[in-house]
Amino acid sequence: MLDADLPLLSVRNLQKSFGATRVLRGVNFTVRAGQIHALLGGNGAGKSTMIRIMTGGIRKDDGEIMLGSQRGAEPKIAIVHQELALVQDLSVAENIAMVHATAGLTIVRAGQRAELAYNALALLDPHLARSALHRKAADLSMHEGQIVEIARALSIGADVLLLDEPTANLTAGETERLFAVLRRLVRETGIGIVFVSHRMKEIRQLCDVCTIIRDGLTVVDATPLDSLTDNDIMQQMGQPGAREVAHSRRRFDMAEAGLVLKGAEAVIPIHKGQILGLAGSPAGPSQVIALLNGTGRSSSWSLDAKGWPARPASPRDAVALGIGYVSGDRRHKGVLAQLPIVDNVLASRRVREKRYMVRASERRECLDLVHALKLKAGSIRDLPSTLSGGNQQKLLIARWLGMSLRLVVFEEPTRGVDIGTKRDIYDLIRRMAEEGTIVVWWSTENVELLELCDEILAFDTDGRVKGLLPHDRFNEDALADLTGMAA
Amino acid sequence: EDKKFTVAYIAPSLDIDYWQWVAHGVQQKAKDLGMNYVEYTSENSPAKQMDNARVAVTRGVNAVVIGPVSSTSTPPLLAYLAQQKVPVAFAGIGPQPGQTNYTSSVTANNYETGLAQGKYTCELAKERGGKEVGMLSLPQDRENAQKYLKGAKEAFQANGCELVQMLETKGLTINEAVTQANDLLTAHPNVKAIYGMYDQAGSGAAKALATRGLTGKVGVTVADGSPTTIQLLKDGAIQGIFFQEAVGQGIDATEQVYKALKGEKTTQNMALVMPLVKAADISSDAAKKVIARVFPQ
Amino acid sequence: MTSNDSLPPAPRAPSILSAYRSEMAIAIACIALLVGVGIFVPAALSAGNFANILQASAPLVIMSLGVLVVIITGGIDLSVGSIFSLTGMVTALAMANGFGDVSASLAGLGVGLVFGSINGALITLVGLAPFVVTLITYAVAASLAFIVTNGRSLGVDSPDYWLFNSGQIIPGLPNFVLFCLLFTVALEFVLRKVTAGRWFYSVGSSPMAAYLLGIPVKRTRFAAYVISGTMASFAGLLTVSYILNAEATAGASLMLQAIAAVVIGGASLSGGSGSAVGAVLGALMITIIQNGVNLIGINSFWQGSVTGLAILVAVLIDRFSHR
Amino acid sequence: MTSNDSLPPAPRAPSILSAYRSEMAIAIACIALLVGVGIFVPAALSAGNFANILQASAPLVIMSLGVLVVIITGGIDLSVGSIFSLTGMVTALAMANGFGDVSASLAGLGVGLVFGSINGALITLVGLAPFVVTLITYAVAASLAFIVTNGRSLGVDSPDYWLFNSGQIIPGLPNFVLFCLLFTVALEFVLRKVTAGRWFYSVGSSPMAAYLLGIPVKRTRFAAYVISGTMASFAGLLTVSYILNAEATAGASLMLQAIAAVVIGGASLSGGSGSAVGAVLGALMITIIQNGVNLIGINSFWQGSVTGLAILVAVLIDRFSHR
Ligand SMILES: Nc1ncnc2c1ncn2[C@@H]1O[C@H](COP(=O)(O)OP(=O)(O)OP(=O)(O)O)[C@@H](O)[C@H]1O
Ligand SMILES: Nc1ncnc2c1ncn2[C@@H]1O[C@H](COP(=O)(O)OP(=O)(O)OP(=O)(O)O)[C@@H](O)[C@H]1O
Ligand SMILES: [Mg+2]
Ligand SMILES: [Mg+2]
Repeated sequence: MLDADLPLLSVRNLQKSFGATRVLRGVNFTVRAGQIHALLGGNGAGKSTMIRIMTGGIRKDDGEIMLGSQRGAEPKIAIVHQELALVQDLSVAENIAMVHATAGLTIVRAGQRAELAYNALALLDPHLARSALHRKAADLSMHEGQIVEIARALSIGADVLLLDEPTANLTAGETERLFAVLRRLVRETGIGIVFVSHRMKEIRQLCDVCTIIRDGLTVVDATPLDSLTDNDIMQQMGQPGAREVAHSRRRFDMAEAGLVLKGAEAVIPIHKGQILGLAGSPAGPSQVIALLNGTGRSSSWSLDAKGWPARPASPRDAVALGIGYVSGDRRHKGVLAQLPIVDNVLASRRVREKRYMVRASERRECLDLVHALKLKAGSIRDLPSTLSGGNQQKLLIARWLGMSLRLVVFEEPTRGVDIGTKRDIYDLIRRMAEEGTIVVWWSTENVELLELCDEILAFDTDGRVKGLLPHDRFNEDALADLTGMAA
Repeated sequence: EDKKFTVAYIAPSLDIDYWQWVAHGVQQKAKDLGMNYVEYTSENSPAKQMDNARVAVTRGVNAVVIGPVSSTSTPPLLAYLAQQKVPVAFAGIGPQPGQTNYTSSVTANNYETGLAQGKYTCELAKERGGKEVGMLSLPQDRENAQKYLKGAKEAFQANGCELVQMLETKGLTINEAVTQANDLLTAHPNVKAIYGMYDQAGSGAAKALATRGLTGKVGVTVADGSPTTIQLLKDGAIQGIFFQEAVGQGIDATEQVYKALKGEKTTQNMALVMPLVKAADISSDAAKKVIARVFPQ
Repeated sequence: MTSNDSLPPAPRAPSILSAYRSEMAIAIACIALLVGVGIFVPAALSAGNFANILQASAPLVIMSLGVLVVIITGGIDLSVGSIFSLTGMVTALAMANGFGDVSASLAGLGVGLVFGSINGALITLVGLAPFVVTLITYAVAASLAFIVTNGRSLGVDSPDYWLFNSGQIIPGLPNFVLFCLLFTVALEFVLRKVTAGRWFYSVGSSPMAAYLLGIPVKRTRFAAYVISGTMASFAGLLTVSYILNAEATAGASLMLQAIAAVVIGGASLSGGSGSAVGAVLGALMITIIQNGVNLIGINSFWQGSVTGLAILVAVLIDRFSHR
Repeated sequence: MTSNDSLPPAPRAPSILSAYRSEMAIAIACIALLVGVGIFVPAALSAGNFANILQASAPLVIMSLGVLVVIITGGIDLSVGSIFSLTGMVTALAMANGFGDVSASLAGLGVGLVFGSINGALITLVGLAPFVVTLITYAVAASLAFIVTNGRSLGVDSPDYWLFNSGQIIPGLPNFVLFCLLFTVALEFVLRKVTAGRWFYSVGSSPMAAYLLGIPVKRTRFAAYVISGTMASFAGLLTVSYILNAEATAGASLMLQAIAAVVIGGASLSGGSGSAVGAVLGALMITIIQNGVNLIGINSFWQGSVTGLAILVAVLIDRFSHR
């Protein structure tokens, strides 16, 4: 079948700088046939940069890239980029078929194209394959887009699959399905897969070996995962190890008046300082989030709280009421891409606190926040595009820290965030709650919800409410059952 | 003379050949008189025109020949040039009525030409058995266009013709004039003569008539004159050209400012008549003399 | 995971009719306009007037098709009007210097090719903004149109050159109509059915994604400007062949009209959308409005307002029919 | 392990000088141009010529500042040239009909306010594309400029009206310079130091993110067009007061110049960047180029080419100094 040890793609002493920032200082990395290889490192370690150098997306400064293949010729490489690479104005079918037609002067056959796309999608999500082929990519939700993108990469028939955080936008069920497909691919065709993720559980579930890069160097090179403990891995990544003492459960004040979420199927009281988790695929939670952040003028949910309208009329209204919002879709709903960090961080404060002028003190304020979050940046005048994904995410959270908020909505705030940072973010969320802010938090990572929330509202894949789990009934299997994401 | 004089020509725009021909006249005459020559363009903007005058003065020119953007745009310009003691002569378009602080104004007599051209256009229509006439006009924001129109309208009325449609151009291109002539003939099939107020209008009308097989069946008169329209006149596609002496205006205006610099006597108002030349006379010596003062040969 | 044998077949693509919905709306608006003018001036609906409209629109149609390609890629081309003018001057000048019809025309087309390539190179290789680059070439080409003949307009003496525009390769169908049809059909085909055509949309819609997908983004954008320049040149040739005369300012008013045509035709200036049929209908609508204004004899001062308001109505209808 | 030794270095607070680096480059280019011309024509460096340049640039400077705001929001305003012209006509017409200097000027400013509001409303409330909307108002305002006086240009008879442009509220400093300084400083201050000023950038950079942050996206964009229109009107007034004459075509060439000035000044047409100081320097550079071309006595036909190439050099320098 295959020569399991054949190196398909390797880099030696790879170096890359952006301006004065030395990102890669001599990385070594080898992908072998028949292997699922975890590529690990904290946010900004240079994983995406390395992957993009390997596929020719950006130029290396120095080092070697070596290609080999079990078929003799150059290996075919397929890549799933960290940021979605879908052509917004084209249909799903076309987006998938696009990578198959490399010569410009070929004629497009619609039937062939649809078939190709259908087959590719059906492998991962038959339902999506039936419903979405002719939808524009712009109309897809983020996780639908992610599935399309993975399907596209799989459909190429590549020798090497580079998956840069493919699961960041997927629900647990979807991730399960993806893993099954990947394992089968490796087993049956002997390709090599590189998998980047910040979720330890997934890594252990899927991967055989791991490489860790840190400070621009390879610190662990293709070592079997079985031989490393979680703590070893985190230490090598330069992340604080898992905390021995779990945070003691803080009690929120049941007497303190909060607000009531009213939906067609449920009425949910929330108390001051409570963390309410939303679990399940996006259909359901997105309705609640839209209500709270002021974009859901026709949401089926409404609010009942003293002094509040049934629905914030706009995001501005929501901010004025004291509702903060952090999205994991940082590119579209988060960063102000061409504004420096300082404006990004302070934009919400200026609106919320009706600051008419940009104050000189804001620089200090921003520096403090950036520092408190250990945000990795050169200067507060830098543009967000020069930050790694995780650091961009911190930027969005920094916006709402230390403000008097009544409620914060988190929409997958740890999407693409490394383990250390994730812990920081959990701490930040806890602290916000402790200060009396209500936290509503949607995550597709059930483990995360179970660790942090006081109550979890579960939705099924069609967006219906399946029940409210109180803290004393927290249990991974129960939640998986409720959300219809049982493995 | 130890020092050579410099004359500046300030054109209103480069849209039409006409101003380039005036420029040619100024340049020619300047050379004959031993003067240096520079030119500026105002792009139809009075502010740019003023800036040009100031730059000219900065550069040390001794005299200005100008085709102003409009007559009304001239008072501050004249005040400035008078203050700088720079003699100024107008060519093509004159100063605002009431102004006196300029050396000379050499223009065509547009109103008289309008009268004459209207009369001749009407004659052409009647010869062809009708009384409806159409007009392809310069933009009516121009003084000269308004005067042409006034004269033409009076002539039409006096001679029993009816102006059924007037279309103004924006681009002053033949292509645009062809389209307009086509539209005019479609809307008013009984039009028997077309009054073209600028050179391209005549060419455009002739072209539209040719494609409809109406050459000669609908009369065309045109003001200005150019090699193109002269050829059309010879071919019988146009029946008469009212020549505007672009080169001549440049020559005369330059001569006037030169005289002013020399302290000689000048003529303040020179309104040149626009002579009509018909197909039969185009090769005559008289016509050749006229044409020599119209465009550079 | 088991095999997918039991799954129903892939759904069918949307029908052609629904794909051309917004083009149909423009076509209907054009007809409504014509009929509206016809109420005042019956001659508007005569065969002769249709011929007028087609002849008047031909250069704009062809120029708009080129501009469309650029706009689909998310760019803009302000230089087309100047290229149009310069092409005419160069062609007429070449003829005046003894070149034959064909070689002079090729020289003229060269103008579009060269300026299109300059635009493309500055935009893709140097990375300057399309608006800036084509603003510069607009100024340079316009100025060259004066320089080449020292500002003089030139007649074309070649007796057969009119055949290029008005001759009939296919009997009964004047060439200018044939060219418009050919270009429209060819471009529509390329844009819909050829991979490279889809690249124009990809690049305009999501340049970063297109790049990551391995689409030759630079080459695609470069090609768009070359196409646009060359089409503008072709439009210039067509006009010279019609008028048998070249003027330095001939194309000055065409640039904004071409962009307006493309936009009326449903393309978005942010790129990624638009169709050849739409752009052609947009060009026709602009011509029909001008024709109507002339026929009714509306004072030309009002033309800008009327054209502007008609465009407004067109885009408003488009806007609300899409809601 | 302690987490503190892995703390990243604290980000630096930037210096003002580095914030104005690209503006400095343009300023140096302007000086280089002036000196270059001065080598051929020493008078270029005379006080009189500096006065010429300032006077010639004043309307463009003010118009560019308005256009800058729109461009920062990611929009475009093609109507400013027409608004400039129409303002002049309305003001002169009002004076001719017995209005006083002040009330006539206010009527003129009203043009910009009204057209700016129309632009803003169609763009934000109806959701049409800025290019299309302002193309329409460009056409309509240009046409109205002819209509209001039936195409006639109008002189201003009021003997004191020149004071508005050339009088000296501050002795020794002509008003037009004062206005330019005031507007520049005020806008730079608003854009950098006022929250609403930062909103222009936010909206231009990422409209969706700005919306979700509670920034009043529509109001901000609306305001940008009103500012742009009103500044264009103010520029028109300044010119009328200078020339004491109003012309329907007065502003025709200004629109592209203003956009070019903003772009030379470092703003990106995709929004989110640009500074008032940059735009002003861009406007000055364009004026200096034109002034130099005239002083050296370059043939008018060549002016477009020279200006175009000078802009090209400016943007190329900017491009490569940023690499
Ligand atoms: N275009 C760029 N300009 C400047 N710096 C950049 C650029 N792209 C990446 N960087 C920097 O390079 C470093 C590595 O980024 P990269 O995206 O490769 O990290 P990563 O390991 O993929 O992180 P994450 O887990 O957050 O995705 C980061 O510090 C980032 O700020
Ligand atoms: N539900 C929504 N989801 C995403 N984007 C939206 C939504 N509603 C509006 N927008 C976008 O955000 C922009 C701003 O909308 P909004 O109505 O809040 O403006 P505003 O500035 O608050 O208006 P005003 O100042 O008049 O209150 C709109 O132009 C639209 O593009
Ligand atoms: Mg990454
Ligand atoms: Mg609102």
